[in-house]
Amino acid sequence: MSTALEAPAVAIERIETPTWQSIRRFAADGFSMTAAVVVVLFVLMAALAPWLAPHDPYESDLLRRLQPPAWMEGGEWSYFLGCDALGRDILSRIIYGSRVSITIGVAVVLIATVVGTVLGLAAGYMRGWVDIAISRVIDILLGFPYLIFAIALMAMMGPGLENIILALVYKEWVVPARVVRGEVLAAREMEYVEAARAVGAPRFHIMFREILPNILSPVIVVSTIRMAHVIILEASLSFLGLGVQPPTASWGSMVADGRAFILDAWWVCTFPGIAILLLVLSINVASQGLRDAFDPKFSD
Amino acid sequence: MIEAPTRPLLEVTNLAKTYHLNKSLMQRLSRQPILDLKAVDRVSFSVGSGETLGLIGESGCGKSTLARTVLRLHEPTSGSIVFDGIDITKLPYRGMTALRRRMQIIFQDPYASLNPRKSVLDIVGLPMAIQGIARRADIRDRVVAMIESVGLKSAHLGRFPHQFSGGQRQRIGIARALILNPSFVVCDEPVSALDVSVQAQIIALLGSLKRELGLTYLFISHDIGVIGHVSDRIAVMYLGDIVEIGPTRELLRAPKHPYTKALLSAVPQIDAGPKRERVKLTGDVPSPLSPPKGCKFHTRCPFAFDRCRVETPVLRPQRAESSAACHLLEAS
Amino acid sequence: MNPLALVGRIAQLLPVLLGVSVIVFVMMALTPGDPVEIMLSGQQVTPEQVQAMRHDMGLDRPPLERFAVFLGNALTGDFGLSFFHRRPVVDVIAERLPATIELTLAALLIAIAISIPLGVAAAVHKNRLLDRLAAVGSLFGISLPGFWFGIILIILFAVHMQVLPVSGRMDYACEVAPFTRLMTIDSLLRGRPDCLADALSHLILPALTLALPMAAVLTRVQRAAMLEVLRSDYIVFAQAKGISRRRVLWRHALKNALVPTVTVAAIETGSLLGGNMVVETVFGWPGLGRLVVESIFVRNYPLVQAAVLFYAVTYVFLNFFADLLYTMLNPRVRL
Amino acid sequence: MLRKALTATALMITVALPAHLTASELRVGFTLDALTLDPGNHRNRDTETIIRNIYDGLLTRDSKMKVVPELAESWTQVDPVTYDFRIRSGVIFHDGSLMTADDIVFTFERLTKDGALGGQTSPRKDLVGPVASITRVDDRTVRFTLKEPWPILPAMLPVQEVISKAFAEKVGSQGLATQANGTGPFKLVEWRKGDTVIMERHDAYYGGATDISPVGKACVDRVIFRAIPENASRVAALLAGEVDIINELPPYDMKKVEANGNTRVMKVNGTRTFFVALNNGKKPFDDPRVRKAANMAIDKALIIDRILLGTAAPLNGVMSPDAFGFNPDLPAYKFDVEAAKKLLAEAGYPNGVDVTLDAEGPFKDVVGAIAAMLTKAGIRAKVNVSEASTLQAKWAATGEKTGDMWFTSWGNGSLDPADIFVPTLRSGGRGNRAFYSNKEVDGLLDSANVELDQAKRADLYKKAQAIVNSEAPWIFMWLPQDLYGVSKRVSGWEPSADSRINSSRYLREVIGPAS
Amino acid sequence: MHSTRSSATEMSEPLLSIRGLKTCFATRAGMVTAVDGVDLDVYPGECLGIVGESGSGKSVTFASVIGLVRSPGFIAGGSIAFEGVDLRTLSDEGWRSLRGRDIAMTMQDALTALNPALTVAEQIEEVILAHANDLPRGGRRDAARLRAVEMLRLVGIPAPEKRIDDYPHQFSGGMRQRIMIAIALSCRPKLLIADEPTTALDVTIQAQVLDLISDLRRELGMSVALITHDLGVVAEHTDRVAVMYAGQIVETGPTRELIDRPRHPYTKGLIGLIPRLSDLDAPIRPIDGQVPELIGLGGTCRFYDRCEFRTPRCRTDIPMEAVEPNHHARCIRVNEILRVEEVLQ
Repeated sequence: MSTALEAPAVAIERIETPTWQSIRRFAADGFSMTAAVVVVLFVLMAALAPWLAPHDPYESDLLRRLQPPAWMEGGEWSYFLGCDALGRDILSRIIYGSRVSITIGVAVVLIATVVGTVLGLAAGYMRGWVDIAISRVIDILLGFPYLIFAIALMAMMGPGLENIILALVYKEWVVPARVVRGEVLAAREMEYVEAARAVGAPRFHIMFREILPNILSPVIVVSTIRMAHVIILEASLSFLGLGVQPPTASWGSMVADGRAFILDAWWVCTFPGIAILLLVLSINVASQGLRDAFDPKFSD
Repeated sequence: MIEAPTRPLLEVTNLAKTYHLNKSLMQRLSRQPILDLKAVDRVSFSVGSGETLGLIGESGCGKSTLARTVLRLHEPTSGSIVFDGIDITKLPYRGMTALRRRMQIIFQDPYASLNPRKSVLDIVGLPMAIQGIARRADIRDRVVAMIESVGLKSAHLGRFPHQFSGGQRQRIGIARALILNPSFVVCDEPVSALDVSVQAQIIALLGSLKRELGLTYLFISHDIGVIGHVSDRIAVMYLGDIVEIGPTRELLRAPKHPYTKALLSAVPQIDAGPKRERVKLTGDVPSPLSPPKGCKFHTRCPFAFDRCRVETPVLRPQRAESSAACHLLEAS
Repeated sequence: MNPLALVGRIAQLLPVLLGVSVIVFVMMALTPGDPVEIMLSGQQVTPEQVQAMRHDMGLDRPPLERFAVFLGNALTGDFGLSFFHRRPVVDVIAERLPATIELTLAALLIAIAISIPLGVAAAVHKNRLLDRLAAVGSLFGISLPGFWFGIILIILFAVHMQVLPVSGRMDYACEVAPFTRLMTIDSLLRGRPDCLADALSHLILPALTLALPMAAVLTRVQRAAMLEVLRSDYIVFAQAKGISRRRVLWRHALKNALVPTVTVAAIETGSLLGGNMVVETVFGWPGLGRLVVESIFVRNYPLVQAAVLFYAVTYVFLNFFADLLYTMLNPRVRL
Repeated sequence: MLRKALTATALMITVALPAHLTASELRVGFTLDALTLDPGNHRNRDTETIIRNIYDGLLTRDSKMKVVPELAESWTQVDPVTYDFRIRSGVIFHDGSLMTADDIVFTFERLTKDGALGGQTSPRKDLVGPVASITRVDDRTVRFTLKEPWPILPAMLPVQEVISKAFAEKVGSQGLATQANGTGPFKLVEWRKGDTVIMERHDAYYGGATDISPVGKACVDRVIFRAIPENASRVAALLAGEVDIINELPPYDMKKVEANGNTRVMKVNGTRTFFVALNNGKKPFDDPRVRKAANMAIDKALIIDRILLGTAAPLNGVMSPDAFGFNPDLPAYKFDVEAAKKLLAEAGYPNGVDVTLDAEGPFKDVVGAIAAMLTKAGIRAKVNVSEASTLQAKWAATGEKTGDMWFTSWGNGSLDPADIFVPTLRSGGRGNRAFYSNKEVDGLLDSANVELDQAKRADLYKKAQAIVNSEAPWIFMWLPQDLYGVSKRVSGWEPSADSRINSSRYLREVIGPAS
Repeated sequence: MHSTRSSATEMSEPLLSIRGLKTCFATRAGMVTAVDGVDLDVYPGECLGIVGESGSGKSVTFASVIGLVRSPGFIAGGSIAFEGVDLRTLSDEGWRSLRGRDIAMTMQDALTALNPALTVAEQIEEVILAHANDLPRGGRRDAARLRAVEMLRLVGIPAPEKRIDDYPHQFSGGMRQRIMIAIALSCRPKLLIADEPTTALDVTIQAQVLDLISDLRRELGMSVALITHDLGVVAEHTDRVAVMYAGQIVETGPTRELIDRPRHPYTKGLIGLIPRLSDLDAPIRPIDGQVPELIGLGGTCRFYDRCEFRTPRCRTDIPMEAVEPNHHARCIRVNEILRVEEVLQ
């Protein structure tokens, strides 16, 4: 019997997992797909920066100081978006700057999500002192204004890419942890969890095999939304002068540098700002599409 | 004390389950009234091997809590549970695991009880995987056999719960509960979420499976019609207490407790012909958070007298293997 | 409102405040840089004077002792002297707070004024043009980097059009005797329309910069809540009663749909209060956020500690306030 | 009264018109707000600039930085450690009380006695020098007795302001922080913390220092200092006519200020020396050849021309050309990349060397250019931008001395070498960022410190400068000019090298309301 | 028990007359025809039961009547005449004045149907204020309140003048159901649509609420359309019954007659699967199979797949057929089924 049944039983039917369905729903949504494509383009831009950038982003030429964009008087097509105060090509710096934003956005959200999910699961499922301890830490961290916390941490650790990531992660994990904890509290009362307990499933199995797959989609949705947020936070930190080390280009610090010249060299801070807006907007649109696709009950 | 007609498979003595609703230190310190919900209040009964004990009661009477506490899905507050001669009241979670092969549960909600992210194969095969009693390929064979015996097709194996109707989902739940060959199954309102025509299908299925596999059921429902048809004996619960328990026919023919009488007379009957004398109840079910003193039913009982408001009646044997907890019965 | 709930909230606040104090203190203690050196940078000073100043600031004591002193004093409401201002921290914060509060309230008002009608209209006209526009608008809103948007507003309105001032809070020529220390309100109270106009012209750009992202969030919340409410049975039942559509919408639906918006608004206000240093910097707004950031840079520990504690207390109380509003709007919930 | 008049005027004009055009007043767009109004309890130059309009000092400086008497009529140095100050009579505080010698004694005792500020010690104590005692000799004479000779005492006295003893005792140190009762040309009207300090004319003003003409009361009714920290905003405020004077005009905006018909740029040599401190105690800058190579690698002229737009004077040493004892004969290190490379090779670094260049955020662009130039000469400099406080900790004389290079500066408001040379280049000096140590230089500086003959003293410093120049402990950079944007409605005002904006001293001919 | 219909209603004109009603929902999966060609009359003073399983279209039919089909649903065809007026031609204002005054509705779960954020007083008074023209000027609010208290007393809320200012959540489930009924009846409507009025309630409370509706119907002389899935409720409380299956009415007739002698196989099946306490040995006979999806139906009897009487002739649209003057069924084998039934008995 077993040999006879093995193959055909499943082959008869195309299996559509819920996740796959969500992905198909997402792909069918033109608006969100466009946004996702823009996000992918930004990622490609970051990855291929050395090949895409028309100039060395660090090459300073004081003779080109504050040269306007190509279409303005005094502009040059090879310096399409003009030059900054050190005569560096703004377009190239924007292209390189995407590396900082994307690296930090992805790294922070990834680490925070993993940490937050594990802690949220532990707090929500185990309850008791584990929950009390984790929830207290969450409460305390929530009491801190985000930027002030990050600024203080940056002052403590000093500038640098890794430190920005750490400074943001230290508070960012609270977000997925709270989401996960809430979802777990709801999920652990579901009958399918009781069903697993009724057959003696160990705690670890219930947390990671029964509950986790079911709460993953809100977590993914929240993570993408937070990624947009984190990118703005990094830019804000860089804007306040606590970002990556110069001459590394970061959009936030480019805006900050350009601020001194807003009275006539408006292009210096306008274009990097548009880059931030575009990337963050795309991520937000895509994550909204993701939410609609993964959680159809929100879809209207 | 309430003996099952056959060798008891499950014996429950003075089982109680209390939920502390405001247990944070601060709430206690701020001297808010302590909200203790006595969902199950020192209940005793037994289920004989091969028997179906029907448990009926209105919403919030504690019947589901009782069922889950019996299976140690919830921890009992006091009392004891003996399953097949083994006292499982204090067994640790891991110690319970082996026993869980023999006691299973079918849930009410066919939507919430199946993990939406798992295929039928994973859901029905989970108990075997957890219990570690079969290799993967064997699990698959066993699952195929099981789902076919509950009326599904082997082609459904890779589907996900959302691709099934309510009735089919309930069949999956039944397959999961029965795949380990348990001897004792709690059916927690297995049909109340289903449409009438599907209800009948599931009741029929549960009946035939019982006969085939020699199962013992603790069958919970708020529908006296369903209970009447599936049970050998019926226990009636009101606000955490069993107020009457007895053989089905006896209990339906000649209910003793006023609540049982009211319950039976309230059920709308499709048949013409002589109606049961209506015992009309007034008022609402009191909150389980602050149950009335004395007999918990006295606030709605048309026959209540002074003693009922003070003294809590205990379950006493009546004629024909029935027991009921009512001061009236004692008097007569 | 149950006074015990208030007691409970305050008790709940204590571990949070303690935790926050510990973290701030540790962070400050681990941060390199000496406030005295920073103050005296590039100035003539003898080592004895440096020592004297360190002593005056209590920096010569071991960290644990400093923490104990800080906690002990904080309990009595004494947060010490601001290193830099050489004045009590409480005074310095109190001076800056009204500006921040005024900005935050203005932003909150703008956000609410935009989001509630827009969210309701979007929900009622679901999937129609207005809804689509609101959706696109709110996506833009939440994606706007505030520091950049503020600069763009300055370029547009202050530099190019020159219709609004570049920075600051109020023209100095407007002498309005302080009462609430919120310039707009004081101008009104003292009957100075000219000053009110001036205060508003200073307020509008920073408030708008802060308000737009918040309005975006609130619009989405309001719309989602409204949609959910509009689907509920009680709306159908209300319609079945034959009462006017306006009443169904604004009385039956909105009262319920405001609950999540109010909750989110209160919590957002908390983050607004603690997150506006960027906008304060851009617009030269003399508020608390900028002061705290400057204080971190110059290692003005007492001020940073006190300000962060203040933020934490505010956060907890805003949550409490949100719960309060929640109970008012939703009688099912009792605190 | 004034308020009433103002309101009346305001009512006459339409509400839409900005109210500030109605009074004769001077509005200063200033980088910072005052931290406190207590003249004795801060170490902040900007704070002092604001306070100085309310409080007068015993002495002051003219725009050429010459020290002249203010509240004092004259002073005499009795011996190396004793100075007598003759006090002007009839000076009235803002509250109408008469200033006496007791007020002066009180002021300086408050500054110099430990714990005199409500238990704390004034952070300005050092600025008064090694004072042994301050005594009232008679009603009009106060005597300063020093523990040891300190020739710069008169040069330092312009930065201390005299307060009223009675007032200070009444309001206490806490009160002085927010209230003011000085003898200066302006009275405090209102301090909107973090934003604006509003002052009005002190009508009973005695007229100020007699050596600075014209003498008399301030001619404007009011002076307003408004904190506008953002450069762009400050410039925009000037261009929009919201303020009359702004300080720290960014060089880039000079063109615009000049182009605007109503404003102009005013410059004055500053007192702050910029340099790149090289860590003399550590490879590779322990070798003078490497340090010289670094000096030669920088095209100072290009940076000054392009980034600073010509608003700085190149330096070959530590002193400002305006300072006492400046040595004009120091040789310049010529920009020569090849020579620099050669020197570097000679020093044992034929393949160049990797170093870190520390700097604070505001100097990012300059440092970027410096790093690029150094790299071209083989000194591959990686820029590390940090906060001032972090860098100060890293480069503290007592620290671990791990840095390579730091683009930094040292101010010298007194324009006396004692205030810059000694701290930055004497062994163990508090500001000796380069960890430079030369016994000979130390000896010269120590002698100069106690030398009372000013000519001899100047010679000692000149010698020391020559040594330092030849050893190149720093990359010598420049002395920037202080740039001010000034409305053409303001006349008769000149910027001062000490960055002060003393509204009374110079603002004799403010044109009132623009019509 | 109250099963005999008075001859008066038999003669009179129907209060509500539905002809060929078709209500559709545009869903992602396609057009769902929830109600497909329903003809139904409600006579003055009668209690009509509408019985069917979930998805049979019983609720949507009456949502169409009161004009509250939820988006994305819409009425695609047919006519609904109330007192001779075609409701489908009504303006918004016309609907507004009809609802609550002429036709009122109660819903399944009072907990969700009552607005949690408003007091009971407000929720009753607003109906009265919206419809009553006889309230004294100036004292409208007070008068409305008095009437609201009266209504609460009528439905059996103890101490109504005290409890009227409470919020819905402060009442028990049974009391809430009574309040909802009070709201629906506060303007003395001619027709009450009671949509599953007791499904959410326990049996002992259910009995109380159903008795209340029956009593009030007689007292106020209104008609009631009682939508339920419980044949027992139908048997005890209605005069006439319509059985719905998959969007169609399959059988309609006087209650007792229909239950005792069902003509449609589905009705017969439905009755067969009710567990009877009076006869525990009577087996519960399930109907095999499932309700069909309501997309793209047509061309066949909708019960075809599950019918034990099916023949190839059933593969066509089946019309309603009169089996007795008041008894109609949608089956071509009505007479054979009757015979089988008689044989069995």
